[in-house]
Amino acid sequence: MADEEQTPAQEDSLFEAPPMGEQERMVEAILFASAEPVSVAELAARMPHGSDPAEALVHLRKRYEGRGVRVMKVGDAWAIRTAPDLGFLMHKETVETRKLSRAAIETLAIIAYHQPATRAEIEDIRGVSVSRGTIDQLLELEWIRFGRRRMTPGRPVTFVVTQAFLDHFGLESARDLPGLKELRAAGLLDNRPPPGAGLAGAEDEDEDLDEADGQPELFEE
Amino acid sequence: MADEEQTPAQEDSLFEAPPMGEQERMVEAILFASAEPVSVAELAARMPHGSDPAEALVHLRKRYEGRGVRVMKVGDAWAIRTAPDLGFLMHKETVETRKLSRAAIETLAIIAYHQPATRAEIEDIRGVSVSRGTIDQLLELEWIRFGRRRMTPGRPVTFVVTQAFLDHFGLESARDLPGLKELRAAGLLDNRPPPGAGLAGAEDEDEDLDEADGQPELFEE
Amino acid sequence: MAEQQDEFQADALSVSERLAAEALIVDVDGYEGPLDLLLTMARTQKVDLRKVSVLGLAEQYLGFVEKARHLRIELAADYLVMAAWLAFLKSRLLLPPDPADEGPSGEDLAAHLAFQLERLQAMRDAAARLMARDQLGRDFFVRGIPENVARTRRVSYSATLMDLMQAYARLRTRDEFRPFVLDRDAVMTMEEALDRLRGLIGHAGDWTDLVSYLPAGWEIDPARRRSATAANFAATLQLAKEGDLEIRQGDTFAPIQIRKKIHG
Repeated sequence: MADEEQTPAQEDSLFEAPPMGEQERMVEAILFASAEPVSVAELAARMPHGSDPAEALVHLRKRYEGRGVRVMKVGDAWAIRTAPDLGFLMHKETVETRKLSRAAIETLAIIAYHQPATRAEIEDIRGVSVSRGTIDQLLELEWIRFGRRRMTPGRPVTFVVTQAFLDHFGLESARDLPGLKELRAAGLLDNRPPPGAGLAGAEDEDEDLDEADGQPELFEE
Repeated sequence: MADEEQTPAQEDSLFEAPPMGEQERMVEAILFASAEPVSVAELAARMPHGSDPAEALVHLRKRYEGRGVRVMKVGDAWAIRTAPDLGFLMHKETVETRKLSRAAIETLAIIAYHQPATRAEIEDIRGVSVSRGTIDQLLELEWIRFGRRRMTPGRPVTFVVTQAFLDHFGLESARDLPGLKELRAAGLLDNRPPPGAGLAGAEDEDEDLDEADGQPELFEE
Repeated sequence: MAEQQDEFQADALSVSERLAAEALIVDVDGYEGPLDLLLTMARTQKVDLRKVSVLGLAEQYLGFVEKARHLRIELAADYLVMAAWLAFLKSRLLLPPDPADEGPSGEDLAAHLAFQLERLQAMRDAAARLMARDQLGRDFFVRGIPENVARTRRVSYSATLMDLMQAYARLRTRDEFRPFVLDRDAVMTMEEALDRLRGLIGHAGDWTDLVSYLPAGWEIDPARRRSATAANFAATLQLAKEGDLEIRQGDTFAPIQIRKKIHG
């Protein structure tokens, strides 16, 4: 990858300044990577001694004429910006992302691991009631959907995760979610045994988990 | 822009797709605006109907050859990155990254070269158990993610490398890992069971084949 | 293994090799386990890993373990397991094959060990080459001013797989400490006991052992018996306080007896 023969960086003026084409490349890279517009003085400070960033900027600016981005003066500094006629392309970029609430992420996790799960089951595991807004939010995000009704008294609806959920979390199927043992191995679970667990080792707990799921299609051996 | 007549045929649009020169500008603007790699599908979704971002990318990539920034393929997405030989100009931009332990680096390499790889396989190759937190750290960096479970007893989870991994190391795909072909030719990437392990090995290999099929973006020929 | 033979072997080693071997022992914490150590030893043979002498390697390793014993250095168990295995391998390699023996041949085992060493070395080299590549944020860089310009605001909620797994792990660990779902049928609340006792004490005019008031079936399972006993005892205290019940206990640890209080 590294271009040995291009090794630059002559601080002292014993060496000639790099050719203008190289200087142009340097200005291009600096403007691209900087988080703020860069002044000519700062360009000069960062480039090899004897460089002429002002002239390089003239060339670079010309090079970008009519392109999808252009080299613009912002105050007395320079930056690369989208060509104004292409601003319409930037629309998708505007999504504001927020973190899911703890209630929502826990509810989602329970549905993912225990699906199909009823509201009562979710509340049982979380130990608190699940607000309507939480479920609605997950439905709206299309990360969960209604599954089949449970054939128990009251015929409660169940929730399952969606393809969009799998896509978002980079999973090929809900089966690929790591089990308790793997969570523990990854350091996500405390290794403390539950009080009074006695001889019941980690293996047993994992089996408990599998059994509690009652979901042969998800956690079958 | 003499490409006018090359405009691809539209199936159902009332409008013609923009000329290729314009499409190239659009791709340029979108890639410049995004810090993350952008997939061809997303480019197509954001550009006017009937556009062919894949072709525009070919032109754009050529245009930036030898410049201060370059158009890079990252998995099935594209990004603009500064030319590596100019890294010395960027000290200001350098982010101090957490130093990875030797164990973490080796684990990462094993996952990259053997993917999808299970924890047991990593441990078999390194000859020691994978310490708590090593996998965790790589997951947190988003350099690895969970792949499909292996269809072997215990159905262990597997790990694969991510687009962020490819982006970080400037790789177009996992196939471009340095020395991959030679290692494969030397048989060093085979999952060779120890002698006397019985016939169990044969079935495993079949499964591995299936796994590889499931990840065309990484290892297809 | 004869001590004498071992000494002889040690003498056969050159001074520098011996120093190297001793350095290995002192440094054993620096190795990531037996395979790592074996790989280091294999490199001292200064040949292509493919041509490494596994027999020589086994002897070198066993010599190393022996020397550690002399120097009273405690080696971790996995080093000793490897030593035992290598001793077995050595005997397989040296003795003529027994036709009645079914297991894999010494050559097969040796070839696999050589493969493991070569593979580990290959992965180390690969890791080094990977890390030597130009890296994002060090050698090449992303756009410094990503333009997220447009003003159409749409809120999207994000969560990572780590968030999801951590949330689940949190819930599951809490479960381990407070398995309320399972507990429920082994728990009797004081209210329940109070309700039951109120109905029952009317029938018993004479002193009765508190234990006999436990609901049927609850005295068998220890967890249920404990819960029901505690709830019943608390309930009797409550009833005594209300003046409906008398309690007595003949001696420390003697059975607790209750009877309905005769009013008036």
